[in-house]
Amino acid sequence: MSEQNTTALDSEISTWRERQVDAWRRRIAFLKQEPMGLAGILMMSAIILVAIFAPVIAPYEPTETDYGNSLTPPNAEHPLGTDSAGRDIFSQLVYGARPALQIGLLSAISVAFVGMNVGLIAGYYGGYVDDVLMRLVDFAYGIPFTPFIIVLVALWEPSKWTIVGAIALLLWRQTARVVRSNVLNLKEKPFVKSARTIGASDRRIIYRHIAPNVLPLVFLYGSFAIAWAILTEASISYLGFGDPTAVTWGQMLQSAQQSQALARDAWWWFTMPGMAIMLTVISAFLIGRGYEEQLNPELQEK
Amino acid sequence: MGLKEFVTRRIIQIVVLYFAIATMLFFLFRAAPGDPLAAYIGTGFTQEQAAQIRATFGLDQPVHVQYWKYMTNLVTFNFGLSYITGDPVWGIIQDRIWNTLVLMGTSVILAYLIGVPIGAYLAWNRGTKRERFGVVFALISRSAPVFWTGLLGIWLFSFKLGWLPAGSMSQPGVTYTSKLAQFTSPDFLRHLILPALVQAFYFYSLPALLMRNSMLEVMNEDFVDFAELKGISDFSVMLKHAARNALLPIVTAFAVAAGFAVGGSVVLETVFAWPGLGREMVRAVISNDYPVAQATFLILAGLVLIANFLADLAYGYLDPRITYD
Amino acid sequence: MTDQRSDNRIQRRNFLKKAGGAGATVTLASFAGCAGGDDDGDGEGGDGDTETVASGGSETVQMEGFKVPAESVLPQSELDDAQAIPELSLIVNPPKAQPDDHETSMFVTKEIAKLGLDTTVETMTWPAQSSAVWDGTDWDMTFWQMVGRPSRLDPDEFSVQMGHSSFQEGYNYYFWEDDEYDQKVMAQREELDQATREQLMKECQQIFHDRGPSTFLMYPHKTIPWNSDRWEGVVELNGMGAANMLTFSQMEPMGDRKELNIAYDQQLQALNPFDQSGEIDMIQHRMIWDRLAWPDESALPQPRLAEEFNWKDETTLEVPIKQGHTFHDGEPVTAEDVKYSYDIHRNYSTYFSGPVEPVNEITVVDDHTVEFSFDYHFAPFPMAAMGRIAIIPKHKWTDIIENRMEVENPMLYQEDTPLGSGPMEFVHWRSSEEVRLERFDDHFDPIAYEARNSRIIPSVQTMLTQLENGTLDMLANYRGDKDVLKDRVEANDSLTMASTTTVGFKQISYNNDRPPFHIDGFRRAMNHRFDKETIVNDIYSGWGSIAPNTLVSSALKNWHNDELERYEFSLQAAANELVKAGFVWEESDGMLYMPADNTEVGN
Amino acid sequence: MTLLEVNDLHVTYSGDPDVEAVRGVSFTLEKGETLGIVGESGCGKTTLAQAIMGALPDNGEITSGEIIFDGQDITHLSNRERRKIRWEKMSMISQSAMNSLDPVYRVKDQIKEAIQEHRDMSDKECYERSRELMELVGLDPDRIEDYPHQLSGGMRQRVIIAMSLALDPDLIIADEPTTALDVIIQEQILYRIKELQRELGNSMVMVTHDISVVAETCDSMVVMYGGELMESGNVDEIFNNAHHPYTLGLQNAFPSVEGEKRDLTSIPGSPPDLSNPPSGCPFATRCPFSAPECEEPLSTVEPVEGHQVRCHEPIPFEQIRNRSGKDETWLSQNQH
Repeated sequence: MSEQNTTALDSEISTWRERQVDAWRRRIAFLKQEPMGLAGILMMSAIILVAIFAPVIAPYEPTETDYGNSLTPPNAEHPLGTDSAGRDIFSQLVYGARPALQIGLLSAISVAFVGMNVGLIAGYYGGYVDDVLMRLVDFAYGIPFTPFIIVLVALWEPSKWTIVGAIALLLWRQTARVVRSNVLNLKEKPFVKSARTIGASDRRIIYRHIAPNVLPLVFLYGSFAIAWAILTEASISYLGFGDPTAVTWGQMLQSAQQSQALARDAWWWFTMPGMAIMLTVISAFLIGRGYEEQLNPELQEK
Repeated sequence: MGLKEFVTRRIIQIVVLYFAIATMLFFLFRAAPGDPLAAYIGTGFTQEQAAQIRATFGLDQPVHVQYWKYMTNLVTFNFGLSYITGDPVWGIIQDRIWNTLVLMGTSVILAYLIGVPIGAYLAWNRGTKRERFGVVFALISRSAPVFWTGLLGIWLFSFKLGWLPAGSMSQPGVTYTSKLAQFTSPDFLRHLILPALVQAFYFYSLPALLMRNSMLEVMNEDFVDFAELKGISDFSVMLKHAARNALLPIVTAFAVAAGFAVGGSVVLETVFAWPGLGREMVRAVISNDYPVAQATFLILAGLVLIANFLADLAYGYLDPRITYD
Repeated sequence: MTDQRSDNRIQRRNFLKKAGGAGATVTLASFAGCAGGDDDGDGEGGDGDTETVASGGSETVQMEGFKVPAESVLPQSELDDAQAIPELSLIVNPPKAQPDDHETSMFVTKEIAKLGLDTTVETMTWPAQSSAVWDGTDWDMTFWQMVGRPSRLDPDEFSVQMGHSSFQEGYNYYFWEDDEYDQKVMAQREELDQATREQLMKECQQIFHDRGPSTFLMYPHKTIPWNSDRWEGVVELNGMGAANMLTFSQMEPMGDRKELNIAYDQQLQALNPFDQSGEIDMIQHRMIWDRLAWPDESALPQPRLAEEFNWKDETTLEVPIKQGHTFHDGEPVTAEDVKYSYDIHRNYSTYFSGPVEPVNEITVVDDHTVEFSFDYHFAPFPMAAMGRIAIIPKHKWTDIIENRMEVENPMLYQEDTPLGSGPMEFVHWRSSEEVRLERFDDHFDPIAYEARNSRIIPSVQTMLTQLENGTLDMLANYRGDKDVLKDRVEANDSLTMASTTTVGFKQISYNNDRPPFHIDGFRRAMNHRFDKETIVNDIYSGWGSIAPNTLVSSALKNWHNDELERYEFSLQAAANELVKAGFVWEESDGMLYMPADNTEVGN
Repeated sequence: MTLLEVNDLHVTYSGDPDVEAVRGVSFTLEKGETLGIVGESGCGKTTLAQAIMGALPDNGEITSGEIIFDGQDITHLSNRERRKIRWEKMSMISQSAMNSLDPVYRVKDQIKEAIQEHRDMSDKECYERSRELMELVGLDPDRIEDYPHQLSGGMRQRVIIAMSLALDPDLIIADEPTTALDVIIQEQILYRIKELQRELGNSMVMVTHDISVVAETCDSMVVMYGGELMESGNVDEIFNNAHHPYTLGLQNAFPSVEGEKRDLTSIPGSPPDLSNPPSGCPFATRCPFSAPECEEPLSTVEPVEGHQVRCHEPIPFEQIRNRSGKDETWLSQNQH
């Protein structure tokens, strides 16, 4: 690279970086005045904090059994009551945040990564590449989601990684399809044509020029993937395919249902994990929703 | 390309996808550890008796022969024999399809009947407090796990209040002449209310939010303003022009909703002891009855594929601009 | 027939170890921390240290939790590799299928490790476990369970098939062998006199108990709640529980409700006369098809379709059958049908081929008399065969076998409307929903109620609610929480409940052909590492009675050997057994080593 | 007989800040006559047209003044009354007529909808009427079976025109009907409108920024700037005897299709910010002849009967007309 090019390149990079920084700043600024998105971010960060500082927050070990006071309703000692083995519900909820977020975030990242790349490549190259990838998407769409997870968990090991793996295998389909249609019209835009005329490589065009415009969309579907992953973990555990040694909200619900919490009027045991799941899932949806408003001008306040 | 070519092309595509999924399943289950027939053979038989029974299940042939036989059988809806009972799988799951279809169908249609008007209402009240509350409530309804709401529903409406039955499809001892008679009997409908409502409550947010977004986009269109200029009442402008156009993307979403509903049957049917494909699949997977698990999975996948196809067809019918290219 | 049916009860008791030995309440039999962890020495609950150290007076060495004589502790240099004990694995089904078994395995392996062993729990689905344990030999310990069946009300089946060395290919999968046991268990089979037969049976149990080829945990309870306002005449059959054939043939409706609604949480597998697999099939099976004999309350065979049965001589049994009895389609039941019903099990490999194996010839004496002739006097035949084999209509099945059956085994053929001569007729079977049978009015011993609806309800909670609101009359198996059931039954005076010990059992068996399990002393030490109170009362929440090491359940009062003195749950006692057997411990890491002269099977 | 009378109309868009798009406009329209409203974009002409039609956007509102249509005060009509006169008595061809047709309905259904909303004509009659209207606007009658996406922009424009004539309304408001089309189609459409107007005798309000369109199609005209009326009167009178500098400037800026060839000079500067409108003449900032008194509020002058001008006449109109013909008058403007 001759001297002259590098400086051009550097300037390009710096401008690109500035563009990114200010793009993100704009997004954050926008989210600030978009109440739903803001609420979502606050809730999600609160949950992340709880997950990180779980040992500090939780008064007891989540698996610490204490048969003396099993099934006690919420009281001073146990803010959210205890379950049939005398374990503190609040501590379990706090520790449960970790696997929930791990599954959620990992699924979101994998869905976003796979979906975006498939969408970008299919949309950009078109032709038979596009056909092959889109048939793959149709194949993925043809597979019913929860049954697929159950079969995988039954054949592999019942652990959160299996759930993340299964989600990564299937849920990218929506992102891919949306990104592809977006790339199709981005491809026609002048800035892409001009990039091609100055001899930029395909890879550069895709990842330097097109990708940033697609990132908000990917972020949106990533947030939906978080919600979906957490819900799936809960359902899988309920059906008895969860990993019993793990302390997750889904597993709490499963043992609550199994020990007939509702029949013994231990309402706190059954409702609290459900609430925790709902809170996390809503915050993911709200972030996604707040984002969607920003993405889609028609939705602006008229 | 006319409607005929589009339909044939899509049907071929569905058949190819169906067999592709079948192939995936075939090798997926073969990868499972252990002797699949153990559940059936158990300890009562000597070695050569066990071998003879394995032969009846066709498990002694090499894999590619098994695969070919499996695929050719699929065409005649012969899904082999259950490893637990030895009965033909098709016999077991045949009427289950109807039970799943009725439940899933009612819940998704209910979700749309509730969701679409709410979506239109939200769009029409853009910017008001009610609209914001409506959107947030829709998100809340979608973030509670279906089985959790289902169990709470049973606890409240069946255990505590005793209004509705706690699951299953009929009262003990009732005999029906035909499936249709069963599905229209009051007893069945009473059993259908709770599961259908729980699923509809979970799903209504999909059409509602989609309708809101697409209505907002349509309401910005010039032909909506023009219709008002023609002196047509606000209500019929909203209905005939705005909603009609806004419905288009909702129809394709029907396929996505149907897909997730069919998938979700696994959970919903287990909670409500509904003798459908979903519950049969969970039982089969837990008791390692692979042929039944495979067959139920395939039928669920088939239903999803058909739902996608119908949605595309409906979209083409609703939107004249589509030329099936 | 399989006994380790992966029972799809998704029940799970989340019972994990309690850190440290802090004050445990009375109900909790506290158990020590994990092997490597902060072991609090002798302070453990059950592990009393009163056990004297088997050391013959020389000074002792304090190991972790037990004492051993100094000469049993050697430096690494004096131990050769052959003596080393590899990691011992315990196979169990995954928690989703058998949560309590998995829980118990985790608990037990930690206890065994305290002797200086490496232990691990290996989860396998039932198919994987059965092919590993049943067909293979590459395993150390395995969790196993056998379910109570009417045929097992006679201890012969378990004692012989799981005890006799010749059955090592079949039920005796843990390769247990003892000549004296073999001789005595076969002797009891041919013993005519009941008292001597019982004595022989008890001696076998003593041998089995002393050599401890496996450790028995419990005989599960069968708890049956029912609506006693509406139904009377329920028989609590020892070893089977209240939901048994006698109950369903003798119970009577008191009010106007003439239909019995009974709930199961298991699928009905099949309604085939030659196959009797799941629990729910057993009852329907016996209602639709008659048997020649029928067990009474003390589990001894009484005549049923047979007028009577008497041994004409050592090896021939004459069986006259009731006259004028017809199948549900009106065709008469003849001796031809009886012969045909038994010959099928001799021509094809079915569920009942075993019990008819000793029969060499069945002759039709006249229209209503049949004669069985045997190779040797087979005492259990009335119970094992006549009480189980279904009498089927020859006119229907000859046609089925000749041209309807695509598969070469009648066991796999499912009739659309199963035809028998039993007290109830088949109406409909909506799989995973309901089976309905209606009374066959002109049966020789008609039942008092008009129909029976067997409902399949997976949710324990739904079952309970429907029992309380009257939709259901009886729960055939209840796997929910025992205290919840007790409260509900007490709170509702129209409900009563019976909890009975069954003949089935849960056990952990050792591969007797694999070092170090080939040494009796090692197996006995193993038996000392089971805290059965905690396992049965807490992990299985009291759903069974604690079992001494014998195949014969305490439910069979006259057969069960009461003098068996249970293995005490004590680390010291286990250590003493090992010392006596010549085991040694390595000085530095405290790991257990086999005796130098006994590291191979057979020497 | 006057069909439409607008007296001192004020229209404000509420927002942050509020914008008064129309600031006191008055004019009258006789029956059968065509009035042209001309001015740069942002001068309030479209707002005026929408106000008359009662089709102001949500945040637009008539703050004062009145509109009398066929003797009836229609300034603040209730929604229901407004709907009665819409299309029946007063129809509109909007600038975005091209996508005013609902894509999912056939042309014939959309015309029928308009007709049957106000008249109980049977489907058969509507079908005939529709075909008749298509011929009227020079389209092949069979095309009423088509969907909008099957028609070109120009054809869709003509369908809207046909629709606007469907109920033979007294007044047709055409808001920039041809701006979005290319010149040739524009010419055909205008010619067609002119012919129809003459044939059917409906009166029409033609809103445009192109003064030559007014010259060809209108009888009287109104020149608007900055939300206010600059000059109004008979078209020939104003073309030949324009007094207001802005009107003169406009005439220079547009090529006349018939007139002799000359190069164009545009009026420098840009329209005023109507959120804080100037006190005096809105055109003062850009008027080459502006003088201090132009800051005073304007009053209406009527040099010739029926020809009104709102200008302080800093220098006699004669001189204004002569000097505005030369380019340097406008160009010199930029120096100071």
